[in-house]
Amino acid sequence: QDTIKIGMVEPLTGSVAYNGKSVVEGAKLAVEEMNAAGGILGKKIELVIEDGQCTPANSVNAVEKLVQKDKVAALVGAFCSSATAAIMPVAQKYKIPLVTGVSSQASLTEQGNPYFFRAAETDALMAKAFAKILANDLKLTKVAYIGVNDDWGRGGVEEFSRDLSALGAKSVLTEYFDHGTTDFFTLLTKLRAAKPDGVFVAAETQDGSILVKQIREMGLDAKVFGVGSWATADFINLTGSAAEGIHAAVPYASSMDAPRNQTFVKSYEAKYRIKPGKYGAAGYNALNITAQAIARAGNTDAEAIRAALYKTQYEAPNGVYRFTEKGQAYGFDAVLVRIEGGQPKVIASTPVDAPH
Amino acid sequence: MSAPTGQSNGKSPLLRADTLCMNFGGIMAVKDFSFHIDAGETVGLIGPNGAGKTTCFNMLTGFYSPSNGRVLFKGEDITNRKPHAIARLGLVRSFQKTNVMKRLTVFENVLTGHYMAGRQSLLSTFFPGEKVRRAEREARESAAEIVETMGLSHRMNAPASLLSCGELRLLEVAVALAAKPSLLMLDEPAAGLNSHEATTFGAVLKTLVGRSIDALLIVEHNMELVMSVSDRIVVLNFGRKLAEGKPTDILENREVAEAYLGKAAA
Amino acid sequence: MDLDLFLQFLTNGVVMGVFYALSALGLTLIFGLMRVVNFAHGEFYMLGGVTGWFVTSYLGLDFFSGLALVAVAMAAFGWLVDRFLIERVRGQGEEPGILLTIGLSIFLVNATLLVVGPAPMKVAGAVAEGPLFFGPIAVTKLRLIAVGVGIALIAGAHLIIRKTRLGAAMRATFQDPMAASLAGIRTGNVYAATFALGCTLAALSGMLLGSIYSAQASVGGLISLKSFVVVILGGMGSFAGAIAGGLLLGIAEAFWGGYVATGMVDVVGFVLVILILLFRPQGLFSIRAERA
Amino acid sequence: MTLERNVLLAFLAAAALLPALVTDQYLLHLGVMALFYAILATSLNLVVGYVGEFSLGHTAFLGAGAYTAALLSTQLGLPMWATIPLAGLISALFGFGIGAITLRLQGPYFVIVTLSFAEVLRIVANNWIAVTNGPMGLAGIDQFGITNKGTFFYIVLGLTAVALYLAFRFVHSNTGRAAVAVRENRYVAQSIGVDPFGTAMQAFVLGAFLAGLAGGFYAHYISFVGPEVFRFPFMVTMIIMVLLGGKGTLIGPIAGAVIVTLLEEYLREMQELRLTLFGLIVMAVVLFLPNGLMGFIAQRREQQGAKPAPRAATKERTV
Amino acid sequence: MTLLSESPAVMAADAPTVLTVDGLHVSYGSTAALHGVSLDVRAGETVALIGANGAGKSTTLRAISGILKARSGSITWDGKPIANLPPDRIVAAGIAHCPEERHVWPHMTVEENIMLGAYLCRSRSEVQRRAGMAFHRFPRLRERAKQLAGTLSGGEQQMLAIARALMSEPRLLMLDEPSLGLSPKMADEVFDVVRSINAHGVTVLLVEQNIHNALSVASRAYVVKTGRIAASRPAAELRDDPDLLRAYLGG
Ligand SMILES: Nc1ncnc2c1ncn2[C@@H]1O[C@H](COP(=O)(O)OP(=O)(O)OP(=O)(O)O)[C@@H](O)[C@H]1O
Ligand SMILES: Nc1ncnc2c1ncn2[C@@H]1O[C@H](COP(=O)(O)OP(=O)(O)OP(=O)(O)O)[C@@H](O)[C@H]1O
Ligand SMILES: CC(C)C[C@H](N)C(=O)O
Ligand SMILES: [Mg+2]
Ligand SMILES: [Mg+2]
Repeated sequence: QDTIKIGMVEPLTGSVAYNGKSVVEGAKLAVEEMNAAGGILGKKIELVIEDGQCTPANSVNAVEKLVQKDKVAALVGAFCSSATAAIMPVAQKYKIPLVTGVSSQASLTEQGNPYFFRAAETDALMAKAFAKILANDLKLTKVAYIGVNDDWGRGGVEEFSRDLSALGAKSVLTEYFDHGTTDFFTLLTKLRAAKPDGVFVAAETQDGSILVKQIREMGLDAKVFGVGSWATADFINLTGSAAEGIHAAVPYASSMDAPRNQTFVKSYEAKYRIKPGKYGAAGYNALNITAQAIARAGNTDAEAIRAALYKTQYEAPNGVYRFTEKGQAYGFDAVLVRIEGGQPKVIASTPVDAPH
Repeated sequence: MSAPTGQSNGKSPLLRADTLCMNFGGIMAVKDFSFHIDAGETVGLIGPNGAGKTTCFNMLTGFYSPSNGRVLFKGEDITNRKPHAIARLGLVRSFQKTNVMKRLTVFENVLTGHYMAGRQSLLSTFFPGEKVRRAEREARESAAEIVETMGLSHRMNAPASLLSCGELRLLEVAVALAAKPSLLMLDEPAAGLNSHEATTFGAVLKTLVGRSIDALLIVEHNMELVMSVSDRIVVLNFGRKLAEGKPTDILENREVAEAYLGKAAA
Repeated sequence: MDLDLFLQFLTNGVVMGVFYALSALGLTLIFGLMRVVNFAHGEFYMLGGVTGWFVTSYLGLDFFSGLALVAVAMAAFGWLVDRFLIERVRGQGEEPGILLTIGLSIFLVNATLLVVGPAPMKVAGAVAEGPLFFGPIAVTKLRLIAVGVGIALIAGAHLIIRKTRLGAAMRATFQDPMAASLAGIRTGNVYAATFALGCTLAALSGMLLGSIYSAQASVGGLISLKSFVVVILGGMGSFAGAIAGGLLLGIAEAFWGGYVATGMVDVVGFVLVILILLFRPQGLFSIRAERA
Repeated sequence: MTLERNVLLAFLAAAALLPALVTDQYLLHLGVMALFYAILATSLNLVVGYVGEFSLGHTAFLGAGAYTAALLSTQLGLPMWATIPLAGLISALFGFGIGAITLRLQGPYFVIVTLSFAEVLRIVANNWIAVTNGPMGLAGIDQFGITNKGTFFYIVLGLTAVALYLAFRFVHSNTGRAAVAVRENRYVAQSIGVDPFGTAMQAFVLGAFLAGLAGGFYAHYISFVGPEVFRFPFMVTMIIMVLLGGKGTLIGPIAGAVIVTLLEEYLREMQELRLTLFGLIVMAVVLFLPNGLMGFIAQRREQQGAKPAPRAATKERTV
Repeated sequence: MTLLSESPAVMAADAPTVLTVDGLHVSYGSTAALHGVSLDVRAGETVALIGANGAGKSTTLRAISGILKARSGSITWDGKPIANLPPDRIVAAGIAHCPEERHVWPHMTVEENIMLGAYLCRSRSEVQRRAGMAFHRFPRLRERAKQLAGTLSGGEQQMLAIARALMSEPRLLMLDEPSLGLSPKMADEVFDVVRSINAHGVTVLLVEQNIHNALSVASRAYVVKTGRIAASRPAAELRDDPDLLRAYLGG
């Protein structure tokens, strides 16, 4: 074997393909950079990407193929927590390290799967990092919570409402909507009646941009903040003027001012003619973490890679990643951005602490 | 043998319909129509187009529920019963517009007709015992025999979709016979047969009553056929009974001639 | 106060109802009348949005010229699909058509993904965005225009079917193609024209609604699902029924979402379908002309 | 009939040899998935091919079975030999309930109402968090330490054998013939004493039972169950398998399941073009084999002078 | 007899041939139904096709009206080849075909069915005139003008199918078993209608199982046997010779 193969399972078709594609772009960039620098263990890295469509069965199929046919040394993926939950036992059975850069459901790292690593924030970590800043800076007293009806959206709403309530911001409305919903007027009518001064939204670009736009179309002027890949050109373009002044808590924004980030943004933009967003960075980071662990392990033996992963000290565009013994990443920075003049402006930055 | 009027003598008739009415959004297709059929009889039901004959068939066999009136079969009130429940009592019909299972072969059509004889429990569907197998064998033998009787043996394994109109009419009768009815009701079975074929068909029909079936009710516009097979004829006009009697009497009835027979009788 | 809320819900419901009716319009023709269970309906809608995005942002056309161009292009597309695909399985029962349109929809989504990528796309609107108030009721200009165009399209399609020779030829052809051709109707053209019209209407609604929401390669599935519900609610083949079905669905969802829970609004349509067909097995507005 | 039985037996026998011949776990995994889909396709075929109505809601039974097994396993800790049959039974109950409403309907109405039931169940599974854990799904379903695909393969092969036996018996019974009669011509069926509703119900419940078994197996094999088991993509896969293989035959759906499973996997070679090509292939199949693989084979046999195959019946009107 | 000898059908004996079918082969899928049918019809004539069940009579009509493709052979109408033209062109050329099994449009009203029969006629008033005529010929249909055709009785549907075929005011009318399902009286009336339009110069090609009726309106008859023409005889000859007829139809 003259390459080291890393397998990647992401949704490339279906309704989350948009985000999955960003992860893949980030990952490809990482591999390109590493290979340009000579690869690892003297070999080139080969990224084998499979479409898992964010469904458990398809993701399992993809992993079986990657492990058995391509004989990958490590796995990265899958995007949706449900798909990741389904491939975790497969990774464990074949003893292949699995790193996710996205899946945020808290319980994943609680299953005691020694081969699983999460190089991503969880909702709880984000909430803990920003609740205070939000409550104080935006002077929130009455908050409405809207989340996409999946594990991630529910998690975001629950964690933020718990932490904000503890800080004295009353929660006046909690609603979930299904991914793919296009019309929020009815939901927003209820929201208007609840008279909040802040609206928390957990939604990705596709749902979130429409939702934020319609908040303004309903003539609401409550402060909008939330989680999701909002600090991107796509989101701002789709949302239009309604994006002005909204806040997003993200683990990554292209406008973070660390020098490492500036080089990352530059090469990303050169390659894809667009600035990286949360998911582009997630793919980039997950791949670097995995490849560096293999390099440190000195061979492609699973146990060695696993041991090396625990010793991760990866210098990402957004801070430094380390793992707890449950495989949860911490130490990297997360930022709060405000959209101003069509640009995401970082207004607060804080390293994510290890959970207790 | 049977009285010419609606009254049967002594024992109760096989089928009795009392004051049947059928109303389609204001149009009375059948009105206060009463008649009966005794065992051993062949009754012809005739009348102008749209007189209500097919509607009558549909009410007797549960495909329509009458707006008024009731139907007794073997002494049981079957008004408003489901079609299949009525069929299970032994009243089986054919349709005016040819209705067969086009994609099955002639043999399969007739074999399927034996459904009632082979009804089985769920358990014996999945774990068939000797009894089920015997029933199956018997059904197959009987099916072949019926195909033979109707003169379709040369088409035994041809899909029904390949049959010509006339053969389809015969097949329909064969399927109905396979259900072993006691009263068979045929709606224009000879439509589409030419004069010679109709004659042959009439001869077959005559052999059935008393042997395979107890009684026959036939709707037909082919006068030669009806006159030759029927013991008694009932004439419907505008949904009401216009006349009833022996074939010869009907032929001579002036009202019937005017409403139905036209020049043929004149 | 409560009345304000009620009025806003009602307005939302009516607007959504028109949108539902509009996006189901194409399916009313192809599925309701032509009886092709068209699984690619949502993809036709999606193509409308995507081509709408293309003509407004790449060719720089204004909204209405763009709409016209999309209409022409999608009519041609629909005509070709009928002539080269649907035509071949006509008269073979509904299953080949189901499989064919499933294949077509898989192809269209993924080919679109390849060409324009998975990102949501912005279709330039007919007018500037921004709220519009009627007393306590908020709508937007864009929505009002869309409702207006929607009603015009619905009325136009209705007139074509009810009042023109083409309409009569359509009904005759779908009820008995052999008899229709014996009356001198060119059934091949009628099928293709209906399919093209259905495809165009789907695409127009896709572009119109894409300018309010956004266009994306993956929206088709959801649109198909809702549109099937709308067509069935009203009753197959009943044009007015499908419109009523759309309004019913929109309003029911608005009130359910407003007074019960937004989380499960999608359940409303399906529960309505189940309940209505439980009591009226032929849908709300259709009648039977079949007898034993 | 005997030919059909022999082909099916030969298929099962050949499948039984697979784990002995192949050790590649990936191939065995594909084998497991193919058999899993074969059960599903067989069960859907009972409805589509023998009731003659097109169900788009068959995932209701797959999902009901999967959730049943998942809950019984995670909540009560029942072993697999208990959860899978129970999954079948609970699904059969769902089949009975849903059939009671949907089987009154025909044609497009049946199509959409069955779909509605599956969607309602999905939405319930997505929101009834206390029981189903909502969108988070039920993870970590017990696999009883089975790490060898071969073992799973034999389990699913056993289930396939059961499914084929039951389907075969049903199809070739008097009741099965009655179901065909209802499919071919409702009026004739009724007039020879067939209760269309009751007969369709038997096929429907049997289909639900088999789909439930498949769902129960799925829960343990994938070890994760979420609301997506009710989703439309599963349905699409099943439909393609049944129609591509040829509905109304027992061999067709099995062939369809094997072909589609392998095709989807081997198209991975085509990278981004994968599903685009898949769509094109599906269309091509319809255009060139409109009656599926089995229809095509029957046609060839007819041309070679064997027993003539039934031609595609044109839609009939009964007046 | 005198009445008949004066009918245009007989006078047409030396009129020009308008329809020629020559060596027509037709098959359904892989099964052949016609093996070289040849016949001709002169202007103003009434010609009957008779024969046993499944002989190929309906198939012949279907091929002429363009519903079925001819595998080989020619069909000439007015001196122009029309084989394999689409049905709409053939209707436009003046040939109407009232098919077997009625084929009315079930979800349209009786009136709509009738109006659509004149689909190719663009003049509204002309369509009205023809519809008036149809209702005049079949008063039963006028009574049921607003009823959905699918709910009519069998005989009523048959009348509707005939009335609809007449709406295109063809020069050649092809009727496939027009008396099927009609009461004897109604059948007589239909044949009177056939005679009267024939008297107005319309050529008629008739398939009919009721041999007596068929031979009473036709001047000539072709006997079709297993996809071939077995004989061509003047109608009177067949009518007067039951044995000959039985020989043709018996098998
Ligand atoms: N569903 C319906 N709606 C309205 N009218 C109907 C319906 N069904 C039947 N009719 C009318 O009822 C009358 C009786 O019809 P039916 O079919 O019983 O006549 P029939 O005696 O069988 O005539 P034929 O000899 O022509 O078959 C007809 O005039 C028909 O138009
Ligand atoms: N749709 C069809 N598919 C296959 N074969 C057919 C079809 N229609 C007719 N045939 C076959 O073609 C042959 C000629 O049929 P055709 O209908 O022309 O006979 P016909 O003389 O009109 O008989 P009938 O008096 O029964 O109407 C028959 O053998 C018949 O089996
Ligand atoms: C946006 C989501 C669909 C992905 C999410 N982070 C998850 O864990 O599932
Ligand atoms: Mg009748
Ligand atoms: Mg014929």
